Amino acid sequence: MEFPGLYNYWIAMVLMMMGLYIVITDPNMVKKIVGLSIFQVSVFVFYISMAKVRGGTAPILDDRFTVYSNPLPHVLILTAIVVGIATTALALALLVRIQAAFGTVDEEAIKALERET
Amino acid sequence: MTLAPDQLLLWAFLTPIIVAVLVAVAGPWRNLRDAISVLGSLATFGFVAMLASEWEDKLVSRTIADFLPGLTLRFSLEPLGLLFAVIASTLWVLSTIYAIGYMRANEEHDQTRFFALFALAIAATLGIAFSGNLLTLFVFYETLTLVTFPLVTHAGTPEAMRAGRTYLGILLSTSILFFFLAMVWTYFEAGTLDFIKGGILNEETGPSVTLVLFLLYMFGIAKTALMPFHRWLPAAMVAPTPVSALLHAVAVVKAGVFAVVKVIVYVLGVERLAGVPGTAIVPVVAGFTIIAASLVALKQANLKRLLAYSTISQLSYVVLSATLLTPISIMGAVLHIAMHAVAKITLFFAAGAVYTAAHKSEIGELDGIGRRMPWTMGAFAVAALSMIGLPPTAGFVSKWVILKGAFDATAWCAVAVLVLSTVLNAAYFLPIVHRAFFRPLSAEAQAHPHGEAPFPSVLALTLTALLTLGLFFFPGEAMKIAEAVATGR
Amino acid sequence: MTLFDPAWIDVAILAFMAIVAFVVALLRSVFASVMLMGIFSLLSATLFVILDAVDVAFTEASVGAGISVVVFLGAMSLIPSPKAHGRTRPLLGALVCIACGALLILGTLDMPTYGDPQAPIHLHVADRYLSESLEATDVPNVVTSVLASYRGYDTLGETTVIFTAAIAVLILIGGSWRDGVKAPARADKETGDA
Amino acid sequence: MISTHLPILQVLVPLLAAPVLALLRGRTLSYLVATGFVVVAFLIAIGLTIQVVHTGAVSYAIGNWAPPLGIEYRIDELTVIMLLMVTGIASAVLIGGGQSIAVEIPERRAPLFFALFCLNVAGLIGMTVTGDVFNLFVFLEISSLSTYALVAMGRDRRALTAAYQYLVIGTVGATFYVIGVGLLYMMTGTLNMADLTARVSGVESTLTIKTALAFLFIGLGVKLGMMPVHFWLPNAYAQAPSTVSAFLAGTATKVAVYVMLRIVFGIFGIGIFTSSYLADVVIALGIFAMVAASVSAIFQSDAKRLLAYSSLAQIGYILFALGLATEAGLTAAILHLFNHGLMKATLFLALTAVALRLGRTRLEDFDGLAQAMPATMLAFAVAALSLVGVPLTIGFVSKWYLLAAAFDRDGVLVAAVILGSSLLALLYLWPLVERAYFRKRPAGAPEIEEAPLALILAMWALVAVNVFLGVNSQFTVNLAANAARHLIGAVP
Repeated sequence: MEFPGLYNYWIAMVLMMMGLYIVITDPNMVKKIVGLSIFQVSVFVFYISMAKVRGGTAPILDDRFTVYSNPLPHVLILTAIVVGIATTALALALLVRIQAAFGTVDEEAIKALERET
Repeated sequence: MTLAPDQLLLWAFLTPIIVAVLVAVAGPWRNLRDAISVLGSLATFGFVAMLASEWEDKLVSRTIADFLPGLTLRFSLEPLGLLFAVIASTLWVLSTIYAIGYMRANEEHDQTRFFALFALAIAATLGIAFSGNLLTLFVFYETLTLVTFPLVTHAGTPEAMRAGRTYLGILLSTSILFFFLAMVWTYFEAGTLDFIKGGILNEETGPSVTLVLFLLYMFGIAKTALMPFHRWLPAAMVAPTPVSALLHAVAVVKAGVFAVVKVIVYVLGVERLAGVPGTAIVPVVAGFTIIAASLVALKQANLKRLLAYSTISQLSYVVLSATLLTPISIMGAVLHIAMHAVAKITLFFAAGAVYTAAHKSEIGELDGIGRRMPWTMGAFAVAALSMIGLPPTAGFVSKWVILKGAFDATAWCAVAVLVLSTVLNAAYFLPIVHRAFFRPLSAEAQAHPHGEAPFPSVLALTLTALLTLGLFFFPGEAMKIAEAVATGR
Repeated sequence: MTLFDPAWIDVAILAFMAIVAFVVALLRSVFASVMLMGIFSLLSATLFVILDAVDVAFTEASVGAGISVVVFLGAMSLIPSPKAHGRTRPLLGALVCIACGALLILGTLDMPTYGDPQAPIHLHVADRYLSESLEATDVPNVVTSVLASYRGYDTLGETTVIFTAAIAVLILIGGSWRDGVKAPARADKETGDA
Repeated sequence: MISTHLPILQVLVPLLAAPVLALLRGRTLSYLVATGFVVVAFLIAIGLTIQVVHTGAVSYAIGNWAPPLGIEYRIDELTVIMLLMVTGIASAVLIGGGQSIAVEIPERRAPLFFALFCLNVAGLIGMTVTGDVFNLFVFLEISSLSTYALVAMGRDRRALTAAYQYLVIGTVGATFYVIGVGLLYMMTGTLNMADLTARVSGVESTLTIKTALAFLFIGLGVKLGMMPVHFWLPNAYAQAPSTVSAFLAGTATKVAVYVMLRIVFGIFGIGIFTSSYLADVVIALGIFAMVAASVSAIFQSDAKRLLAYSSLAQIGYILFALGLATEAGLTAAILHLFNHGLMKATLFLALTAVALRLGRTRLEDFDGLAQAMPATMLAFAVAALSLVGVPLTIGFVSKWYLLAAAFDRDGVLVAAVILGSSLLALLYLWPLVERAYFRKRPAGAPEIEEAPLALILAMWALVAVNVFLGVNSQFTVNLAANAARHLIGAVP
C-alpha cells in the first residue's frame, strides 16, 4: 500500500470519535455542542479526503490542467457546513433558554432539578 | 313480501342493530323505547323463522365486506348456525319481555344504555351464528365480549368493576393469545378460513400441529368456560339478571360451545382429529370441569352463583361430547346447546323473579317461597329436572344422546362422569325445589308478604318452561338439524 | 515515498487536529474549548486547501472558525461559566466510541486508497460534471456550477435550513423572550405539575 | 400542465408558506394561512396518489438536470402512502388544534410557530419524495431543526431540556447518516437512489458497504425511535405542545422508518441485509422493543408519556416485520407504519382535547371524563381498541399481517410474543378507558365541557378512516403489498 494509504481516513475517524466522546460524556451542555462541532468537522475532513485525486488540482477548469479533484464532495460539504452552523445556533439558543429556566447548563444539576419538581 | 334467503340473513343481523340505534334515540320516552325493543325482537325472530322455513340444505351466503384481500367478512347459513340463531332470536323475544318487567320493577338506572347494548349483543350473537368463515366468527366473538362488558359492569360498583375486569381480562386475553394465534396459523397452513365440512387443513399439516391447533382453539375459545379459564362466568353474575339469563346462559356461553363445535366439524375436521393422538386431553379436562364445577355449585349459598357453576358444568357436557369425535356424540353436543339453553334461561328468569318480588338472592332464604310464587317455582322445578336430565324435559333428550355417544366411543370414563354429574346435579337442584315447596315460610318472610313477580316476567319464564317440556315431546326438528351437522348432509 | 512527499503536510495537520481535539476533551474551561474548536476549524480549513477544496476551505474558515465561534461567545455571554465537573458515564462513552471507531476503520479496509484516481467515486458522476459542466453552465469553477445548477435544489434546501434555524432562534430568544421564560416557570409552580 | 409539476409543488407549497407566515402578524390570520397551505398540500398528495395509481411511479428531474447528475424526485406507491399520511395528519392536527395552539402558544409567537410547523411538514415531505440520499439529509435537517424548536415550545421548562436532548442525539444520528452516505458514495460514485441500487450490487461484498449500511441504520434508528437509542422520544412527546405531539407521533418517526425501508431494501437490497447479521439484529431489537417498551408503558403516570412508550413498542413491531425481510414482512411493516400513524395521531388528538380542557393529562385526570367529553373519549376508546388489535379496526388488519409474516418465517413462538405484547397494550390502555367510562369525576373537580367542534371533527375524521379501512382494507393492503413487492424486487 502506498503512503499515506488510508491514513487520512483513519485519523478523520479517530477525530470523529473524539468529538462523539465529548458529546456523550461531558456534563456541560455547552461543551457537548463543542463536541458536536468537532464531530461534524471531522466528517467534513473525511468527505474532502475522499475527493482528493493524487496529482489533481482544485476543480476549477483551466486548459493548463487535466486532473482535477472530485468537486461533488466539496459541494456536499458546503451544504453540510451551513447545516452545521444552523444546528449550533439553534442549540445555543436553546441553552440560553435552559440557563434562564434552570439557572444552570449542567446536565446532572438539571436532572436533579427535574426530579424535584 | 318475499325476501331471498341471503337478504333474510342480512336483515336478521341488521334488525338488532337498527333496534339499538332506535332505542338510543327513543331513550327519553320509555314506553316507546321498550315497544321498539319488543317489536324489534319479534321482527328478528320473524326473519330467522322465515329463514328456517325456507332453508333447504342449500348453502346460503352473503359477503358483507372485503375485509382483507382473499378474506372476506361473510355470512353463510348451515344447520348448526340456523339452530343457534333460532335459539338466540326466540329467547331474545322472551327475555326482552322479561327484562322490561325486571328493569322497571327494580328501578334500574341507565335503562336505555342497557337495552341498546342488549340489542347489539344479539346482533353480535347472530353474527356468530351466521358466520361463513372463521374470521367472521372471530370478529363477532370479540365484538360480543366488548359489547357485553358494559352490561356486566352495569351496576358501576367497585365490585362490578372488578368482576368486569376479570370478565374482559380472561375472555380477551385467551382469544387474542390462543384463538387468534390458532386462526392465523390455520390460515397459514390451509390458505383459507372458510367453514367446510370435514375441515380445511390439508395433508401437509402433521398430527402434532393439528393437536396444538386443537388445544389452542379449545382453550382460546374461553367462552366455553372450560377450566382453568372459567372464572369470568361467575364474575359476570354481578350483571342484572336478564343479562345473566340471556347472555350468560345463552348467547355468550353458547357462542363459545358453538364455536368449538364449528371448529371441530368445519375447520379441523372430525375424522382428521380422530386420527390424532393426544386429543383426549380435552375431554378429560371437560370431564374434570363437569365434576369440579358441580362440586363447587354444591357449596354455593347464592342462587345466581350456583346457576353460574351449573352452567360451567353443563357447557363442558357439550365440549366433552363434541370432543369424543363420533357422529352421535357431535349430535349430542349440538342438541345439548339447544336443550340447555331453554332450561337455563328459565332458571335465571326464576332467580330474577324471586329477587324482584321477594328481594331474595340466597338459597337459605327460599323456604316455602313456592307457595307464594307457584308459577315461578314451578317453572324452576321443570328446568331443574331438565338440568339433571330427567324426563319429561328437554335435558333428558340431549343427555341421552350424549350418553349414547359416549357408549359409541367406548369412553367409559365419560359415561362415569355423566352418571356421577347427574347425581351431583340432583344433589344441588332438588334441595332448592324441596325447600321452596315443602318447607314452611320463615317468620321473617311471613312478616313481608309478596306475590308473584311482575306479569311480563312471569309470562316469559312460563313460556320458557313450556318450551323445556315441549322439546321433550317434539324434539324432531332439533334432532334433524343435529343429525345434519353430525352426518354431513 | 520521499521525505518531502507533500502528503506529510496533511499528515502533520491531521496530527495537530487530533492533539487539539484531545485537549478539548480534557479541558474543563468551556471558553478555552470554544477557542480551541475555532483553531480546530482553522486547521481543517488549511487541510482543505491542501486537498484542493478551496471553496470549502474558505467557507469553513469563515463559518466554522469565524461565525461559529462568535455565536458561541455570544451565547456564553448569557450563560455564566459553570463550575468544573467530572465526566458522566465515561466508560459507556468510551465503549460506544471505540465500537463505532472500530467499525468505521474496518469499513475503510476495503476502500480504494487515498487519492486513487481510479476509485469509483471519481469515475462516475464526478467525471461527467468535470467534462460537461463548462458547456452546460459556462462557469469554470465546477463546484460553483454543480452547487448552483445540478444540485441547486440542495442549495435551496440549505437556505431553508438557515431560515428554519433563524425562525427557531427567533421563537426561542427573539423579542421579549424573558417574559416567555418566566411565565412557564410560574405555571409550573401553580399547577404543581410533577 | 400543472399535474406534471405536482411532485415539486408538493414540497414547495408548505415550504413557501413559511416565509409568508414569518411576515404575518396575529394568531388568527397566520392560523388560517398555515391551515390553507397544509390543506392544499394534502390535496396535492391526493392528486399524486391518483396519478400514481393510474400511471405508475412518477419520476421528476429537478431543474431538468437528468439524474444521476441532478436531483430526482421519485414517487411510487410507498411514497404516496406516506404523503397522504403526512399531509393528512398535518391537516387534521391544524384544523382540530387551533384552539389548543391558541392556549399553549403565546400570541406573539404564533406566526413563527406556524412557520416552523409548515417547515416541518415540508421537511418530512422532502424526505419522502426525494430520490437522492444527500438531498434527503438536507430535508432531514429542515424537519429536525423545526421539530427541536417546536418541542421547545411546550409550556413546562422540561420541554427545553427535552428539545436539547433531542437536538444532540438527533444531530449525532444525522451525522451518522452522513457518514454512511459518504462511505456509500466512496464505493459507488453516485448519490441517486436508483443509480445506487444498480451500482451497489457490484461491490456488495465489501466491508465498506456493510459499514455504510450499519451507519445509515443507526443514524435512522435514532430518528425513528428504535430502542435502545430511543431515549429522546418519551421526553419530546410528553413535553411538546399537544398538537406537536400529535403531529410528531403520527408522522415523524414513520417517515424515518420509510427512509430506512427505502435505503435498506431499495438501495442495499435484501441480499446484503440478510447476509450481514443486520436482519437478525433488527428482529431482536424489534422484539425487545415490543416487550420492554410495553412494560414501561404500564408504569407511566402521564398519558402522553404512556402513549410515547406505546409508540416505541409499535415501532418494535415495524422493525420486527422489516427484519423478516420477506414480502409478507414488508407488507406488514408498511401497513403498520400507516395504521399506527393514524391510530397514534387520533390518540394524541384526544389527549390534546384533554390537555385543552384540564391543562394536564395525568392518568387520574381521566376519571369520569366520558361523561364530560363523550365524543372525545369515544374516539380515544376506539383508537385504543384499534391499537390493541380489536377486529373491525385497522389495528386488527396490522396484527393479522404481522402474525402472518411471523408465521411465514419464524413460526409460532414469535407470533405468540407479538400477541403477548398486544395484551400488554390492553393492560396499559385499558386503565385509561376504564377511568374515563366507569369512574365518577372526583368531587370538587372543575366543570369542563366537550372539546371544540373542530377538534372533535378532526378526531372523528381519523376514526372514520380507521374503521373504514379496518372493515375494508383492500386499498391500503394492496398499496402496501405492491410497495413491498417493489422493494423486494429492489426496484426503488
